[in-house]
Amino acid sequence: MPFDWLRAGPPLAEWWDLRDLGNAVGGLLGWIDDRGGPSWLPYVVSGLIGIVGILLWSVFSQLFFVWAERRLVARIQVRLGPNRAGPLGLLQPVADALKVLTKEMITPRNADRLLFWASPILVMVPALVVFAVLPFGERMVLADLNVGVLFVIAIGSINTIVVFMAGWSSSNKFSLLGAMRTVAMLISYELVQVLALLAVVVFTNSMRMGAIVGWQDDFNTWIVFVQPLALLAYIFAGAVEINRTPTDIAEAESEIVAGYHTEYGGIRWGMFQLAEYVAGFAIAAIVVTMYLGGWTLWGLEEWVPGWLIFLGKLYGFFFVFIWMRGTLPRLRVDQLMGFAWKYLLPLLLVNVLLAGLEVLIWQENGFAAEAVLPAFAVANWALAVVLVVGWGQVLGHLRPEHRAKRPVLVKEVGAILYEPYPLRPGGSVPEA
Amino acid sequence: MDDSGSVVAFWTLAALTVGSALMVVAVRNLVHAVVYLILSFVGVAGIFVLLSADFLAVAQVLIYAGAIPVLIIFAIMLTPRAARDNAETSLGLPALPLVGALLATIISIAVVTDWPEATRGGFEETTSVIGEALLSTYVLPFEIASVLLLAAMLGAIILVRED
Amino acid sequence: MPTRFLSGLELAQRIEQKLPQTVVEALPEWVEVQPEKLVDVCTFLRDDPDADFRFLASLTGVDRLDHFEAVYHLQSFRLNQLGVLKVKSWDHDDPEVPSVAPVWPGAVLQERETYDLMGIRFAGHAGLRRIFLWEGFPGHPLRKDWLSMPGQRMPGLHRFPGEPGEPDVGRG
Amino acid sequence: MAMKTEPFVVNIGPQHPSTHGVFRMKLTLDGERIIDVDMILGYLHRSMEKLAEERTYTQNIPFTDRADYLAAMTGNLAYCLAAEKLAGVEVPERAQWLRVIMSELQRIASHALAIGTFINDCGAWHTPLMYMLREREKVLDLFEMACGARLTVNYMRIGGVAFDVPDGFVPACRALVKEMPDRIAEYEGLLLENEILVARARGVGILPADMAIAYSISGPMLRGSGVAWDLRKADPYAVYDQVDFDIPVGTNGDSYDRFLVRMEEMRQSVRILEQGLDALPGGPVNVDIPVALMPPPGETYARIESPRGELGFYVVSDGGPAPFRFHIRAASYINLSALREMTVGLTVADAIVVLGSVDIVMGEVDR
Repeated sequence: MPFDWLRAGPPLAEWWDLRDLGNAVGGLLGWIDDRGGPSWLPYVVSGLIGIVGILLWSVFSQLFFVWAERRLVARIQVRLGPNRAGPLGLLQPVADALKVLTKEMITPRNADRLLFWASPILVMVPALVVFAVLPFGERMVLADLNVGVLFVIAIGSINTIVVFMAGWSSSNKFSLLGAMRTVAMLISYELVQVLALLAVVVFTNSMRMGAIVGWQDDFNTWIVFVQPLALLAYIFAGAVEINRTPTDIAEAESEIVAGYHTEYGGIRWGMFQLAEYVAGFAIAAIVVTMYLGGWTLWGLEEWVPGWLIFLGKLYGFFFVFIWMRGTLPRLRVDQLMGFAWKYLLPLLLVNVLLAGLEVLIWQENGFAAEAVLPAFAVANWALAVVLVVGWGQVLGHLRPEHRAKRPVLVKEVGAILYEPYPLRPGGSVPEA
Repeated sequence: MDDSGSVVAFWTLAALTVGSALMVVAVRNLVHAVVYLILSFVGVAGIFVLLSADFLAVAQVLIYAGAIPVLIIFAIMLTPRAARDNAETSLGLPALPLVGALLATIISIAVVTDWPEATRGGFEETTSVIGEALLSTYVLPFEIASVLLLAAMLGAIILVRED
Repeated sequence: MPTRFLSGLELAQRIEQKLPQTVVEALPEWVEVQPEKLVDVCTFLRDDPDADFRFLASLTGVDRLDHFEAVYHLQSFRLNQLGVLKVKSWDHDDPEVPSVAPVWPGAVLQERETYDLMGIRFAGHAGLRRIFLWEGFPGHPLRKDWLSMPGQRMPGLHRFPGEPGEPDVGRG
Repeated sequence: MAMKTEPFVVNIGPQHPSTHGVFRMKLTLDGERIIDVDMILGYLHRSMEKLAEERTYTQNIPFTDRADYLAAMTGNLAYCLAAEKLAGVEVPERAQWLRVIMSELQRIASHALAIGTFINDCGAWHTPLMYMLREREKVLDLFEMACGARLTVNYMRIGGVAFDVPDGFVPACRALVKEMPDRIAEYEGLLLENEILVARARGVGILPADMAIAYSISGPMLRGSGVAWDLRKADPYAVYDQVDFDIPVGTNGDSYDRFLVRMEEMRQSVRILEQGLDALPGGPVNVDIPVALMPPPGETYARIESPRGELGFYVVSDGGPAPFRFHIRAASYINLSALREMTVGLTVADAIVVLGSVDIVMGEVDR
């Protein structure tokens, strides 16, 4: 039964206990129950509260982060950023939203009207639905599914189809290129995501998000300490899914203009932007839940509301995405695919094997967690470094002949210093 | 949950599944057909949820609604433009009796079979049960399937290799 | 050490030694060769170790009112010397000179430009199309007799090609 | 059995974020791989060469600003050299040095923008561009100080430069010279070893030396291909024979080498600036020439090393007050001739990188 968590688990605190907003909801539901309303009413009410809460939170977060990203990237880029609308430019997102809302929406003549119209709406669905299984606090979860981790991945894969629909229906070649790139990219990185999250599940022995946070709380260990490689891979796969540099292949501005949403304008374009931000929050929330301890912070959640800790971690992690966008150039499509298949996938397979072995050792011998987890952490961090560097060495990315050669400085003209390019095995050197 | 709720949900999902399955063969545009196919798969996933098979439902979304259409899309995009619509084909006539016979068989089985009623509630946890079953009782078919998939993958790679 | 300017007289001498009867006129500033021998001369100048003109620095045309000139500035990197070559076409209505694109691929774009603006046809150029102006533009504007477009239209785009009333030849 | 998709034609441009203006590339693609490139130019064609035939020699100087609008000083200089050669005008020493200083400042500004946009084309989200614009801005401030204009400076004159620089110019320029080496080192530290940049640009758009020469490529592209050729040394104009600097030469001829060469050239420009500021003599900055300068009949070809390569002016005089023929040998236009050779076989993303490494300025390409 999907809403059992409301009654099971730790006893409800008082409804005014803001350390967990689930208490207030629980109190409300109990009050409805006491009044003797129809039995389905609590379900509907709790579902509505969750949905409206997530929707409001994501929209306001997005508004704030549009401003924050612009200001932060501006600082990275030695600019000031928006500072005219309102104090510190805080009203800039509102102005932007008004502009986007009032702009004309153009439908290309040859567009597939149904899909063209439906995609901007559908694109919000996967981005928002992911939040249903993510615990904002101990009780603040809309539906703590048994298969939460798998659910997150499955919903992510729906995103592919929507993006393809948008790109295909626009009847624009840039859009189609962007759509095909997205499709190719996401099926590659879905595997990476699955393997990265699988390593976590092996440790926590549950796919329920609440249980994963509970595991990290019980052992006072964030998963990132024992699974650094998985987190690294997941960040990369997440960046691919939300189209941020260095992996914004699907909407590579300098190549295919805006990719799959080239033809969209006005609020339809705004929906894509909104969905991208919300998907970014979702990725950050998954990372926080799965790897960074969720709403717990080593006992601090007793004093500070857990949802504040969660949001703090989430926004802090989202900053990493902003930072990446501000600093890194973009990889090419085949390089990004190669990175998934040749680099991340073998490493993650090894990682999953190791995780399984470690859990087996731990459980078969009944070691104490305090002794065994630090040992695993040290071993896994060392192994992660060795694997990342070693595999890079094997694939030839670190060999000196592939490094840049500084230009030769000459004083006399007329000489020809050309050397044919050293062919790298499996590299992308064309025959000139 | 109320029985009535389950019944309403079942019929809605069934209508969604069958209706979009019909649209898959009815629409002329192949990409539209793929979109309807996804809808149909999502409907099936919903029915799995009703049967409290949560793992199967999510796997259905992941594989059938997320991954299989991508393969179909690739197939459509890689074929020349001429074949991108669901054109009339001369194979329609021979297919008709075949489909009719199949339909008759299914209907007769559905009518004739004495369907047992479920006597217990839903499973508490399906994932670990499925996992254990796959790696103990059904380990042979599981391994055979994985070897088959590996062989198919290798075959595909060899087919498209240029050298 | 500045670039040595290989005078036309010296250049003419050198060309005459190898390919007699090709030089039409030689001045200190340039040397003029016969159009039909142009490709031979250019190939020779490119491959001759003493000339070593492997780099076509500039190619352009001049409308001399009664004839057209194509001017080639040739540069050697190894010897650091510069020479000027000219060919003339006396057919002012339809000037034609051979293309040097087979000798220097760098001439491809410059010949297209000269053809587009000056109207000199370069025989043997594989893709001699307009480059700055669109196909169907009346006349070649750098010619001295190009004062306005035919039909009293002044230069400039009043309409875009392909619109009703315009020849339907767009930019490719 | 090779899988072949339908050829697919994509127009990159004329309105596209990374065609640096109104350049249009017609790419024929097989999947994402380029099987043919056609370029379509002329969207910015202003018929400068025809217009120049109707104006006096002095009136033509502003055209040279607007040809290569990102390197107006060098455009001015090349044209003035041509006119001076034709009319036999001697330029005073101070003006010569000022010309060198201005050209090198312009080279820094132009290369900074070229590097910034190149990395933008590699997919960076404007960050390097913004830093590079900051450096360019300082140079433009110096231009503003010298002549009141920032972009289309119209500073050089036949027989010298338009005005002497104000008193504050030399200290301000010295401050820039003092600051620039650190800045360049900082940017090199940030960019040169960037793994993604190396992966994107190295081995992409290779142009071997012999091909570069055959295709009349010049400037940083030619040097990137391993040909040690710089007109400042090969055929010194102004007072370049009195300054000491090195020519950076790449060895592989890929996009990355062109980027490295530009980076190093900025540093060498700073060296030249240093020497120029030390050597700047006093005296007049221009000579009087007639309002309607009428050079004797003849023709001349003057060329300089502009930031984009060999910028040549072929000017024919018939003894009248206006040039009889005025031809600009536009470096970035001719550098485009090897575009097809460099991009066929690569992907769309690479084509953008290659185009960025060519560093075209549409004002100069289309004229």
